[in-house]
Amino acid sequence: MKKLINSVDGVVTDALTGIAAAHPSLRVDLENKVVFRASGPRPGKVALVSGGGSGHEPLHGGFVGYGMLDAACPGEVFTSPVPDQIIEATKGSDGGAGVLHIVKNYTGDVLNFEMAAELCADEGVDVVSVLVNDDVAVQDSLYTAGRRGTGATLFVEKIAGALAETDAPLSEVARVAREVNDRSRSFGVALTACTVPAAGKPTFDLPESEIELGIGIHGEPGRTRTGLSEAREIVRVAMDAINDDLPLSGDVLVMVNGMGGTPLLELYIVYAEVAAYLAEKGATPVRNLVGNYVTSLDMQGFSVTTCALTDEFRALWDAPVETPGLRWGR
Amino acid sequence: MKKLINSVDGVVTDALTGIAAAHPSLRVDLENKVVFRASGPRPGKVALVSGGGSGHEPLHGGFVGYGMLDAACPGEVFTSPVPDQIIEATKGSDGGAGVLHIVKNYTGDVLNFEMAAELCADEGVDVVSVLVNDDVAVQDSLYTAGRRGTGATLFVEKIAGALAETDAPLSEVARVAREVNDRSRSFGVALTACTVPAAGKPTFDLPESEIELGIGIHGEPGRTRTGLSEAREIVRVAMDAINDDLPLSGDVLVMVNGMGGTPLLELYIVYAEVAAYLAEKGATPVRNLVGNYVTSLDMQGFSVTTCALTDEFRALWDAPVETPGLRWGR
Amino acid sequence: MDTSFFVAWMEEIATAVQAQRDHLTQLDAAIGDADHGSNLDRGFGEVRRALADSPPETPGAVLRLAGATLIRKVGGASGPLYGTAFRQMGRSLGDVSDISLAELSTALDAALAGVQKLGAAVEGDKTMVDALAPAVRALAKAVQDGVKAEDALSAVAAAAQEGAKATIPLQARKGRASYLGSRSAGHEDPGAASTALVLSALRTAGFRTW
Amino acid sequence: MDTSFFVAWMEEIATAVQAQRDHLTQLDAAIGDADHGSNLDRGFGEVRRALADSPPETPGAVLRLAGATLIRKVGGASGPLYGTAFRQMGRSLGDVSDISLAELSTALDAALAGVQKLGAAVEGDKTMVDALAPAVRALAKAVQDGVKAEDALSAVAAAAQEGAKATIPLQARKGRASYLGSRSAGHEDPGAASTALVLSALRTAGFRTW
Ligand SMILES: Nc1ncnc2c1ncn2[C@@H]1O[C@H](COP(=O)(O)OP(=O)(O)O)[C@@H](O)[C@H]1O
Ligand SMILES: Nc1ncnc2c1ncn2[C@@H]1O[C@H](COP(=O)(O)OP(=O)(O)O)[C@@H](O)[C@H]1O
Ligand SMILES: [Mg+2]
Ligand SMILES: [Mg+2]
Ligand SMILES: [Mg+2]
Ligand SMILES: [Mg+2]
Repeated sequence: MKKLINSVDGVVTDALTGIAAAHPSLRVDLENKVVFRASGPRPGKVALVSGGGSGHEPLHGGFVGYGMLDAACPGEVFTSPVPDQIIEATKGSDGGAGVLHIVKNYTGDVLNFEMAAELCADEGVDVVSVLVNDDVAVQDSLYTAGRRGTGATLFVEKIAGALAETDAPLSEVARVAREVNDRSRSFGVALTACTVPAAGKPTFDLPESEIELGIGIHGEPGRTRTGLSEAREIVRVAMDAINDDLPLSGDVLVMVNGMGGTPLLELYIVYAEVAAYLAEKGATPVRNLVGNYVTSLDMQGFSVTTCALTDEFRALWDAPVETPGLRWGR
Repeated sequence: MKKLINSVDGVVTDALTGIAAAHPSLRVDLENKVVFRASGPRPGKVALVSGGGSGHEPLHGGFVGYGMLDAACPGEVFTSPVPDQIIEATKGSDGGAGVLHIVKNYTGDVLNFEMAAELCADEGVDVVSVLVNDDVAVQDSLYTAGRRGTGATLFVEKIAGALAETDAPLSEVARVAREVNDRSRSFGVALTACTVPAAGKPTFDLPESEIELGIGIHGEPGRTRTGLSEAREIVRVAMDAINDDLPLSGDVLVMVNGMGGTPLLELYIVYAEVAAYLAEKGATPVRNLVGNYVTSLDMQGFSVTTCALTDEFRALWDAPVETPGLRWGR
Repeated sequence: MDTSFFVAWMEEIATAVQAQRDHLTQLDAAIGDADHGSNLDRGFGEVRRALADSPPETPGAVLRLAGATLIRKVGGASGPLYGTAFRQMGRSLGDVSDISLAELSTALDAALAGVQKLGAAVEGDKTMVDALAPAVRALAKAVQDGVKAEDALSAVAAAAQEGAKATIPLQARKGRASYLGSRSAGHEDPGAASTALVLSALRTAGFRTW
Repeated sequence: MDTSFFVAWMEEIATAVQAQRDHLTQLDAAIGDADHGSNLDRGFGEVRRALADSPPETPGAVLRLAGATLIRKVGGASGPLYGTAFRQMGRSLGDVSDISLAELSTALDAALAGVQKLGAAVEGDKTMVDALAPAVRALAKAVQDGVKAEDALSAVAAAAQEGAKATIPLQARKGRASYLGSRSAGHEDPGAASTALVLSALRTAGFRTW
């Protein structure tokens, strides 16, 4: 294993130390492992709290700041945070208007956030949870843990975050967050496995000419393994999966997300194919992101996330945001 | 070789197609392979043109836009652009106030930009060239091609670009660009080699427990090979090389740059060590960047670039910038 | 079974999990995200520390502290699930200072109920429940049959181990492995494997303290 | 040597470079950035196309078109350097339609001068100059000694090949390989290797057209 780390056990703390040093706009509680806005809670504003395993950077700590999250709690690598962290994040960011928990749909995330939410409610904090489950590679049935939350998390955080800045009430912020999730779909592809520091070797073996289709963001294998083909064909598989689930049309927000080890050069090649696919379906990518946003350590691969825009979403997407990972308008 | 591409020959054109589709603020001349601002030249404003081999994304195309470049010409992967491209970029962005060529010090870049500059001058365009050569791993002597231009290129483009927006004359923009270069130093480290698409396999073999010190940005081997150690120690080697060349003190702009395949999690761990090193030397990193900015395809590794800030630099650094790769203030 | 027995149990778990850490992580790599070994190793290491820092006075208190610590330190799916299991056991034992086999049986049943209430998994879903449920039945039967403690705990360990192995052919319907669909078959569930370790440690703790 | 000889030369270069493309790239991977083979293959492919599109009428025009095309299509260090070499040769040949060995010798000297003026490399710097310079000398000597064309071109090819091989032990002082310091020793310079191909093609073109 080749990694720029000091020790396997110190990975998350050392990275948080770096985040604290790099971003004066953030306050990092190293003991509880929570990333806050340095400005503290603003009375009357609904706070957005998210979190999950580490290894997905810039998600979530990189999305703390004006127009997005109020706090993020990073767990160990690929391990959801513990309730204590979430409680600290929730209480430390509550400005009296309540707190929205943005939870990716994984058993671990759901259980830990639920426990935290109950304990916060006991202490009088108004908490509403929104589940993100956009990954069309997983069937949402009795026979699975349900669809995973992946790229749409960023869309939910940005759009609901913008609404929260207007001092909208918790119920409204939660409604928009749920709507964004409902209108979003993702599909991911891996060219290589990633290496969890504590595991010391790649999570799975993937021969030189094979790829994994329908991966999540924890470096786990996907639904099926297939041969490596042209970017155009791989994109078609991903986009077909999305389009079969929620037909693409009208104005779309689309993200071509790198899994951490894929050069931007290749992500743009993927974006060109995504744009061509959308044009073929009569959909228009009026807003987009291309880059590393919701990663899986050093995995090579990409995911595509689409969101069927409404006028409300578009205005909120365009609203100013100032975080380490996403910034415009200020 | 595992890459998200359609064909080896089409890599640059396909990526430019994606850049054009993703960024309405840019106009991409696919035939000549030039990325322009969509808004076109602004009369009276000095234009900044840069370019180099592809494979370093977001450099340079991702830095075209308000406050930075007016045009970028990407060559083939790791191959400097040809004079024709540079000429198109220069003539197409000249607003009558002259054009600054920002050239990284590599034989190929220097020769091609020189040829282009001569031909542009013949046609009456006022061109001044600034050479970037910040890489302390290479000795600037008769026995080398001189120091390579690496991370400082971004600093030069940002700071000189901000000055150009104020309609400063070409001589002034060139002076600031040169000063930024003079006050900047870089050092790079590779954990793995990268794979040039046309070569089809990694440029060099690097055993599991070894790293390359003093690499450039073309995926070439470095000055020396050594054992993989803790991030703290690797950072010390890099920072010592910089500090020995230009002692670190006062207010510093610092970039921890990923080579393309390194997770942000690790870059933050590196940043924590860089910040600790600077504190030890009594220098203060008042501005910073952490992320993938000047990459080498899928290489794992990082580079550090420092710039001894002046008041002028700091104000220009803070000025608004709106490009795909760097954005704040608007 | 007194307080020292339950402390010994926790120590035996910590030792076993540490020794099997990489094995558990590799099981999780095959059908999950390669963190189960480090999750539990971190968790039971913290349990050991917590018990040393403020030694509880009753068996129930030992288990409640262990459960709370796991919830506070592990994260992931296994943190809340294991944490709940131990907390429910601890609650079931109350503040009695010497636990009978029958009381242990009731407590283990409470652990299973807690895990199932939280995670909604049934036997056959390829989770820790597949190791825990047969162990609960084995202990209940041993109590009913009046066998002696050593043999009862051996039966518990054997049942859990068998249950864990029996997850191999199954297709997962809960947890991360369910995302793999039919590809999850052919691999042992990491949580079932760790549950077998945890319950085998009960037997080892018996050897040590009796 | 008439126009068709020089067109044949360009074709032989294109064929040789295409065949040796991966080899040249691997030489460049060792001490450079792994693009020399694809750079030259792209360049001479374009030269072939340009010559087919608008066939020049004189030897000098062939070389000037080749040089301009290389400058326009290759990039990197080798584009301007090779482009200049051919352009200078073409200029030296003027518009004469049948070229003597002596005129070729003068032209090759002009190529070397052009490369050295542009790149400032001297012999021993581990660049294409190390293959080109001995070839220039070999041709001058052949002209002086009055040997026949075939043998003269064979001598040119041999000298270039020897020059290229002789770069192996050298430490680079120009171009990208110089960044490697002493690590550049022990590898053949890719540009010297390609220059040997280019000049060997001169001999092959002779075989083909004579
Ligand atoms: N709903 C559930 N009910 C019972 N056990 C579960 C459930 N979901 C997951 N598990 C158990 O948790 C184990 C995985 O734990 P771990 O790897 O630590 O967490 P994560 O899946 O969050 O990475 C699985 O092997 C399985 O036994
Ligand atoms: N200053 C120079 N003078 C002569 N030849 C040079 C010089 N610099 C580089 N070269 C030649 O160019 C070759 C490299 O060409 P190429 O790989 O195509 O370009 P780049 O180095 O820009 O990637 C070297 O092997 C060397 O022979
Ligand atoms: Mg996990
Ligand atoms: Mg090159
Ligand atoms: Mg796991
Ligand atoms: Mg090269």
